Amino acid sequence: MNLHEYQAREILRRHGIPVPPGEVATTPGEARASAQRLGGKVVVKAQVHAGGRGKAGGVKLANSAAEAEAHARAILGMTIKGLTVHKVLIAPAAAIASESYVGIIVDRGSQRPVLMVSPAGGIDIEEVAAKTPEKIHRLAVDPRYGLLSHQALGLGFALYGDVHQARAAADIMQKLYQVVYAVGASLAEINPLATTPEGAVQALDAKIVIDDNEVERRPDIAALRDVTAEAPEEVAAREAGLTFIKLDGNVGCCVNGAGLAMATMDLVKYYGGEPANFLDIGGSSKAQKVVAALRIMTSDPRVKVILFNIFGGITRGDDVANGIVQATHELSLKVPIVIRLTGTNEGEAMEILTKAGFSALTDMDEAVKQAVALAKGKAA
Amino acid sequence: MNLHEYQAREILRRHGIPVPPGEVATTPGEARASAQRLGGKVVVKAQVHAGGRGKAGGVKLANSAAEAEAHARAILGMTIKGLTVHKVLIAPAAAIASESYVGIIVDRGSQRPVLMVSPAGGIDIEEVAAKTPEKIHRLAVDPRYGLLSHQALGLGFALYGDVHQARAAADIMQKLYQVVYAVGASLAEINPLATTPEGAVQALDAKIVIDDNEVERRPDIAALRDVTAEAPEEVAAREAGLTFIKLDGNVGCCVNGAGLAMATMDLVKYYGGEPANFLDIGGSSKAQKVVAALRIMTSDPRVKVILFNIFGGITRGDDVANGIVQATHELSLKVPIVIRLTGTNEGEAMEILTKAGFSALTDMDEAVKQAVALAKGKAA
Amino acid sequence: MSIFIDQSTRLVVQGITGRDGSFHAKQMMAYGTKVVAGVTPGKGGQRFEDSVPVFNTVAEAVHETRANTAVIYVPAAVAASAIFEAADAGLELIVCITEGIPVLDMTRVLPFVHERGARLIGPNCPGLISPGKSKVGIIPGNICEPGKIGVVSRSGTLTYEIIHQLSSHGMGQSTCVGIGGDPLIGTNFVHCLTAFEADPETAAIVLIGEIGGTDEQQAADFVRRNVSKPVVGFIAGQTAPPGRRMGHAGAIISGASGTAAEKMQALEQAGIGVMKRPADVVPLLKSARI
Amino acid sequence: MSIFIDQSTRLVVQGITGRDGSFHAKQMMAYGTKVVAGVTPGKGGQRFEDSVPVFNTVAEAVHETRANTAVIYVPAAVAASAIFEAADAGLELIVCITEGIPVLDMTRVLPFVHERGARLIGPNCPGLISPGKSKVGIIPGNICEPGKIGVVSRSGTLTYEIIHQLSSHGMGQSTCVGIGGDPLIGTNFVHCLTAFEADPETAAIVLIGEIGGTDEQQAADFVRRNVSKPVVGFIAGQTAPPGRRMGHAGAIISGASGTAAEKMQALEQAGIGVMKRPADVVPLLKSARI
Repeated sequence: MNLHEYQAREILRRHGIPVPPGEVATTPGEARASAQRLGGKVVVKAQVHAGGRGKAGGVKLANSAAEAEAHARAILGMTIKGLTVHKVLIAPAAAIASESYVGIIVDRGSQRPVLMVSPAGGIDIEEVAAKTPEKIHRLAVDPRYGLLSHQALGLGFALYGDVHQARAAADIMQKLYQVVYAVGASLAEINPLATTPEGAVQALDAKIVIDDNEVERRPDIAALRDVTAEAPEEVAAREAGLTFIKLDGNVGCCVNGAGLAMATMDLVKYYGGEPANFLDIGGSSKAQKVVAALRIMTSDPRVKVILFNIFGGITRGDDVANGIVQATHELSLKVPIVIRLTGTNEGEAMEILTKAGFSALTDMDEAVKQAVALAKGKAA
Repeated sequence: MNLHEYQAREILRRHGIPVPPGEVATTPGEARASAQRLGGKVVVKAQVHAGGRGKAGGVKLANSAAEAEAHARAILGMTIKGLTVHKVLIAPAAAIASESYVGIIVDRGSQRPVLMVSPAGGIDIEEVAAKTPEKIHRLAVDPRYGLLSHQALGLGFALYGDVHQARAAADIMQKLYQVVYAVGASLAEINPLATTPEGAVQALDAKIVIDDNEVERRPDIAALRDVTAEAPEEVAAREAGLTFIKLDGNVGCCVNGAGLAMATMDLVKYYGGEPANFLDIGGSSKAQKVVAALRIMTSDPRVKVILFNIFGGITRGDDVANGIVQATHELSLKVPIVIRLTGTNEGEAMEILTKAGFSALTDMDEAVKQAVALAKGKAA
Repeated sequence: MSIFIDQSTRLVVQGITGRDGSFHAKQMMAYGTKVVAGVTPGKGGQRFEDSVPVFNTVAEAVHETRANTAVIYVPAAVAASAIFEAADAGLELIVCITEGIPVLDMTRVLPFVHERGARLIGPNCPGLISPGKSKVGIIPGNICEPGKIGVVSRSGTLTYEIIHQLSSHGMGQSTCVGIGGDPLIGTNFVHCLTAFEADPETAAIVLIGEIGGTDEQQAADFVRRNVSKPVVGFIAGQTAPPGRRMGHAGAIISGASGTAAEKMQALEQAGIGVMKRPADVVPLLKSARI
Repeated sequence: MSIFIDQSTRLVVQGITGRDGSFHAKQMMAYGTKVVAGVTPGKGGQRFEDSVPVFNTVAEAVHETRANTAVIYVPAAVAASAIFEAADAGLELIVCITEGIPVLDMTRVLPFVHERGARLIGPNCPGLISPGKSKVGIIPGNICEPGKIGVVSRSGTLTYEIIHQLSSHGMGQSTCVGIGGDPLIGTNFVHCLTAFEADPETAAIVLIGEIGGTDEQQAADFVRRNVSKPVVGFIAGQTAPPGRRMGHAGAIISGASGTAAEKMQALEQAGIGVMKRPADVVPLLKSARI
């Protein structure tokens, strides 16, 4: 789950990390008022869960409150990578002496939170990482001890020669590490960590991604979710307990298990088709989940056929069959359905489907071939 | 540094441990008012840094607010193990179904905080430990992981067969462990951890000892120090940066280093004398510390002679010598002083002392023999 | 032989009285797994299915029944604690089926398990099965056949698909291990490859990977250097869209982006036969003369 | 030979620009200790006494100077951090002079030091000296003489007193170690006894204990089982009042109360000659035919 920049900044501030002031505006008028309070010369920043905001025109400098209003008018409602901007952050345009990068991510390799810092921060940090990796300093933090003072200070000296700035950065790193565990972040980064001409060290921009598995036990964090900032079908899928990612093809895929779902999409492609989505109904197989899955898939007019691929393990075939039958009552299904179903309670499932007028296959390749043919307008 | 029961209870409460209500009273009238608010039937408990309060008459049950006032009148001002009672805690007299013990202490052997629990809690817990040690369950907690849920629950089941009570106790243990690190405690114990007839688990009495080395970095804890509850000369010593413990003899001892101080006391005894105190001036040897040490020792009318035993290492002999000379100006010294001084800056020290009319020895045994003889009224 | 589990496996089921735990405990018992104990706090003293003793704690269960393996079916909120408990009780093998454990919990669990010398499989995995000997987890026993193919997979149902292909064509399995799809897991491909290479009963190995991370690349490297037995592999997610970006840090830390193409190339370069689709597993193994 | 330090000791002084650090760094240099580096954050690049390079971090100091030993003189508030840093930088021996480190800090420091394979001496100790070879800490060099007596002590100035007695009577020392008086310390009596027993240059051992804890009892037990060399001992605090009680837990945890009488008895039972007063050390050693 992504947090907006303004939410991430607020979390950092609460943990004692110096963050310049800032206000959120949802209308041009609010933006003007905020800009006035902040002294006129401000940055107007789109709050949207997409990278490359700046290049898309979602970040603009204003020299006056009127200009801030105009920028907000332009940015609010614009679309960046398919997502509509509903909010802007108004922050004072700070004079910056230097830009560093500080980030923490949970790393598969070391199985630890890894702290990465670079004196070459800013929007080109990825290029820095690719071209001059020696400018990125990394430390795999031992979670049994946490980020120790001397470790943070050592990295502080990697950013700043001045001991006061190094200590300030070290303090920010230790607090950022605490933020990670406090909010359940799989990523927390400050980019840029900026120094002002007076020498103060501040977090100018922040990004926090929450581990989805943490959300349930952290109601305060769950409350930060902004569903208006997500694709509606993905919101619907999450609320139904499904994992759904929309793609550009026309073969709707409904599978149990992420690996099998990907393999099914791959097989659609292998036989010349194009998957319309990734959809994993997961292990627990209540009929209602299947109905929700069908509702989401059929709401996409591009979908020409729906392919079920179910290998029953925890998932019971009869539950899925019941869900399909139930959906035919609740929804008006206008596209053909190809069903492949094997494993747990396969016999019961076949009986239910046959009674309702469906036929089902047990071979994955056969089912995919049929679905692709149907999507191309051919008879199966 | 010891906390009072009422302070410890408040810390536990802040950390989410269930503690029955209670109020502190410093006058019988306040005690009456508190008892009224708490329903009349209350316990009146002396708040004093001494064990065995109950046996000394410092804990009394009152059936009415009037009786509580009477008890408070009796208890306030009484002396328990040399300490005057200035405050009482008024707490509702709870019906108790069972009494357990839960304590955490930092253990030298395992070099870890050790959690100890026993279903046989209450005032006889030490007897339980001595006679039926199998009733004490111990766990050396790995501070890298903290007290883990399953470890606490396992000990919870050692206290209670009922899973809800076991879970409640486990939760209290985990919170008590957090208290230890949050306040810098070298000991935190709940005795009794009681169950009510309704089955609730509550901390009825609590004891917390703060590691003296933690106090400086925890101003909130330092503010809990109650100097009226300590021996005045020990307060004065602490404020001067000295370690001082009063004893019953007549040879005042002023030494640098705890081990040498104890060895000096032992030698006084070896030669037939009785030490009047343990006094360690520590490593840093400012003259003013020596003056403070002499002021404290000479305020005890039983002291017949003062023995300095200084082996200069970090401590500089000339600093000590200057302190002795300075003290003769500031204080009117009525008892003889025997000085043994060797090590760092011994020559300078001897010169200073000689000029001021003192003589000094370099042999420890000789100095102690002289001091003992003087204490017995004999010429050295 | 087989790897990790066999007839000597003595299993304690954590969460045996729960919905998933009780269902799968029965399945495992029916398959012949020696389920010697269950654990549910507060239900100590009961018997599961009138036979398996239930304890309040894993420590008691181990003490009373000499269990050497634990399988965990408890809810995600308490699953990390269940792994700690199993490792603390001295179990050699811990299989965690539970899905949804926060990754930060795992950063603390894994060093603890490692310090205790235990092997953790999972979390968020289907467990493992040594056909005809023992099943620990949720892999359907009826699709497996005893034999000489070792299967190791990051996936769940995709593993069943592959096992199904193998069994349908007379290729039984020595052990099938689902290592789990979470970012932080206790046992990885290399651990399983090491065990399969050392297992005289395993003649060939099937490795089923996915997009994301670099585990498959490391596995390929390991195969090239240390595995003498034939290996065939599959990577799911060839058509998957690039994963949601995790800020800049994701790109910085991984360098490579963990695509299927990269992984398939790494497998090929290590001499591993790469399947284009699950049904290719049998022909590929046959061409490796198994 | 000697134990722990000798001519090969290459020392980094943490807190070299502070009041105590600079004073004792000069003393150690004057004694002949190879002080190869100092550390004070923010003073990296300077030189101490125009000769010793100062670094911002211990890691840099080790990297640049191949230091193998650290001595810590920083204030108590940052001393635990200094020990972490020294251990993290790979130093083999870390001597912490600083007094007043909270014991809970030490509960976290000690496992870290142990995991890194380092030896910590102290905290709250005078350090150690191998007379004529190297001095690390604050033991006055002028009271020591090279020789064959190993000295290990929980005390500071009392150790000087004993060393003074030895040197005055022509009994030089192989190494004198002050292990520190805090409840949690890195190196205890048994570690030092093990090293002295193995050191061919040490002919006899003096052990100086105090009331509190059970370290001396364990040392006595170790001597009985494992030490062939003569050992004489002293326990300070025979007349000390019973310590302030630490609630019930203190009595429960220790069982024994750690009195001088108990300790002296334990030493005697292990065949250790027990001094009644510091001046007894020489006659006792002589009677052991050293």
